[in-house]
Amino acid sequence: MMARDIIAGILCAVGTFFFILGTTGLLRLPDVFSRLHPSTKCDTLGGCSVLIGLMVHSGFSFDTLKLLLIVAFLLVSSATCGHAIGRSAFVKGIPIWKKGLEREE
Amino acid sequence: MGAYSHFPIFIIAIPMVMAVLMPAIGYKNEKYCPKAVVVALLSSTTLTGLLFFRVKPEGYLSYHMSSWEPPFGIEIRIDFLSLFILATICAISLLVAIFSQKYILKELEANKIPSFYCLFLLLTASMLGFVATGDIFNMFVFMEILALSSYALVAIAGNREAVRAAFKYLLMGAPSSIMVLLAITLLYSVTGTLNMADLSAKIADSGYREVLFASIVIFLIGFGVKAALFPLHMWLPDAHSIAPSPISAMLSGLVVEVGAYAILRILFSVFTTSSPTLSGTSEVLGIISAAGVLFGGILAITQKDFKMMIAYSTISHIGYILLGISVMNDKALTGSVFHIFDHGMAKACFFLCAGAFIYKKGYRRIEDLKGAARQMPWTSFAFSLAALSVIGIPPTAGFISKWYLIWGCIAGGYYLYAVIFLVGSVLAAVYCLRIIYYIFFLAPDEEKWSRKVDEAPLRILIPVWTLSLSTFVFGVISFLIIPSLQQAATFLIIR
Amino acid sequence: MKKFFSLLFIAALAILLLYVVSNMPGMGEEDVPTRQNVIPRYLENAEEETGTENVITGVILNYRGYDTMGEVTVIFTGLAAVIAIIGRERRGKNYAYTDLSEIASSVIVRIAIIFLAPLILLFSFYTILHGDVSPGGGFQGGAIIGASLIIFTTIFGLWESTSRIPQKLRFPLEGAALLSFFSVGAIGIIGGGNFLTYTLPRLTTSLQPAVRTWLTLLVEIGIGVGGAMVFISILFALLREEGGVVGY
Amino acid sequence: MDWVINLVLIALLIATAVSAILARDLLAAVIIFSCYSMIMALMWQRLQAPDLAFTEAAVGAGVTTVFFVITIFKTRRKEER
Repeated sequence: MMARDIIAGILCAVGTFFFILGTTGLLRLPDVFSRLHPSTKCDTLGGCSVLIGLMVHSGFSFDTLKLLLIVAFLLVSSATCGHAIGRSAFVKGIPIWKKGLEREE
Repeated sequence: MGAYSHFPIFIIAIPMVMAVLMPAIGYKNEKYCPKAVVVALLSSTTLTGLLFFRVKPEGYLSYHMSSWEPPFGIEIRIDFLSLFILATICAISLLVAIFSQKYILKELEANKIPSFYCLFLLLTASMLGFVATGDIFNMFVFMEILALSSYALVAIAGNREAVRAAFKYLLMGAPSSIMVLLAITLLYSVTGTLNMADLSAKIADSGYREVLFASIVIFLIGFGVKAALFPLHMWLPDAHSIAPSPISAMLSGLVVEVGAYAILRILFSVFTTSSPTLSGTSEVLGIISAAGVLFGGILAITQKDFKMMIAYSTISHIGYILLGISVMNDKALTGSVFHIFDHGMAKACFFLCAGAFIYKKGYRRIEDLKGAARQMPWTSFAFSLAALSVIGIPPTAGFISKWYLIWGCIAGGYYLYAVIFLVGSVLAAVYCLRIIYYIFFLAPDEEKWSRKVDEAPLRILIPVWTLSLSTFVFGVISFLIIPSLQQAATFLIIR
Repeated sequence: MKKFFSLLFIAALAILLLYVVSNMPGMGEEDVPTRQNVIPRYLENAEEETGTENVITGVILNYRGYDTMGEVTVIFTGLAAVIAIIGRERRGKNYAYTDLSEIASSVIVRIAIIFLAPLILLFSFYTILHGDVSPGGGFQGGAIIGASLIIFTTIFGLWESTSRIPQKLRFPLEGAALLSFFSVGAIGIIGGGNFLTYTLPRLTTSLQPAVRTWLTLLVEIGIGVGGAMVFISILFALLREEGGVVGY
Repeated sequence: MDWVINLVLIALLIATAVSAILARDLLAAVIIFSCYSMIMALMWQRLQAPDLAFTEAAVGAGVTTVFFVITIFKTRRKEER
């Protein structure tokens, strides 16, 4: 019982940590492409960790299956969204940041 | 019994079903649309007329939706006053539908006609549902349909001004809907019920005075916008003058009145007259609507646009109705309800006359109407007959309602209000007689109006004449209606 | 001046509401008025009287079904308003449409949508059909169907969607919600009750629960399909554009 | 603990509402408004109204946002001063 709670807690903490990282990156990085980089990846990873933590916490039940489905959807949709945003930004010709250029606000 | 007991829902459901079917009916040929509308409204009107045999002035007809008894389910509750207004709505919208059959081809493209009639039927059905219902949340739901369809109908021409006017209407109307919802929430939070009859019983012994007070203030603001109560009327002139004429007739003749009717219901059915929360609010309502009478009348005199003038006159007359409600005795209430009826007819007739002029010539400015009577005598005569009712000259219906309103004011001790009614009538006389003077007595411009009679088609003239004649006829036979109305009003007040 | 008055009005309203809130019955307490009148009956008897495990669905569709009919009409009126003002989409060379998807050519997105859209649809059907047992129901499911069709349209373009769901099909389906209410209402009247009665008095007692379930289901499906079609028709009408494509 | 979460949600709700009104870029306002709907859905869930939360998430955050975005595409993005 205790071990399960501890594992779940650790996973959730890891997930939250990645969320914080992703958000910091979103705020601090200079252009669209580099901002996409932390936001999609960290959110996917953080979300998955939190959900897996919850799966561990809930034990083996119907809820676990639902959480598993959410993980699957998160993996697909988050990656696709990142791709779509990046691609459309590229197609639109939004400039890519290089060293020395001002940060766009 | 049998089918008779289901009439209340049929009255509302028939126009609604027809509205849903309207795109399909108009898919092959738009010509079928107006005929279907007329059939639906005719059947609603007939059923409403038949209900007069069932509803006694002191009683009411209750129809339980889904067979649940009232506080748990929704109740349709038709008493004599609401039946009277239901009949007004049915009759006027039927006439407007007949009018628009020919007219609307002039103002709208062919592919918009099915949606026009769909919205028209939804507007009518929602007004019927709004008036008939005995459940306060249900009232809100129907008010939303009413509001949405009237925004769309104002904007339906699709040009810049129309969309602008509709947007103004929307900006005023949406917050007012929210306010009504908020007020309903407040009432629900202190009573735990939504049925009006149940509410009034629960309010009587409720300890939450502050909440009740706030809810009635918010109700008055919310429905005040819908009824174009004086400081909240800003949307009305634009919306009513820019909409297509049949819609102006509906908005000015019915929709605004239905807002006033809602205030009546809130004050008399939900908060009963004996309720201490009401004491201050009705005085404030009286002062505001008295200001509205004068303001609307004065601005109507200064207008250059014909339809704009009629719209301002509506503000003035809404002031009459609400002033009569705020006096809170049976005479004034009878006058108010009868004024809803005769003002609805007269105002619809005004706008339809304006529509007939627009149909024939496209003129909207008052100056352009100089000498119109030479070419369109029938329309002009109909207009002047309705104008007599708006001014309140005996024996028209307008006189009867004003008579009762003034009587009620004097009986209640509000002598100032009686004076304001008289001043309002003088103002009405000024703005109506000005138009009549222009139409009949000024020589026409040769290139604008021919001297030969060239009238609008019969489908336009028949509704116009029916409306203007009935303002006269119902004035003459008012002794048949008024006693029952007064009984119903007394019943509503004493309860 | 105008700004001053509107601020004054809003401030007055805010003060009034704050004053009211301090005097309102407390939230969630035992003896508040909202817990005394209609709510106890709903909570205790809904399952038995309406045949739906989810009390919300019982209240929405059965006790206050007429209100829901009104809500459905509001949605339908919204569609009618949009169609009246901007018109339906039309096919033809002269009609362009606003293309939202410059990324439409991306294979990854297409594959992902092809994978996801059916699952979303499946979920929405589950939501509609399971409304009487679990949270959800016609409105929610309809909104989700609408959302999945919107995703499909943004990726594959307007013509692809309109050829899947042509106008002729949408005409009856847009009104499906209201029509299902009316048909259930008519069945209620024929069955000896009032409008929208689900438990028909004319039937034998043993048949009543089954008929009630089927009628509830009919209304749920009607609301779902009608809502979805209204959303998708509004989307198509919005995307339609006479003349060239206007971007920002 | 409950009241902390409620307080945070209400604060976020007010913050998003105000910033959606103040945003000059209409697209940004729409996105913020969609966030507002999502927070509202969370609040409904906390008030034990899952049906409502469901509707709010699907309609408020999903469908209406798309409609708003299309409308902005077809008109102008910046608010006129």
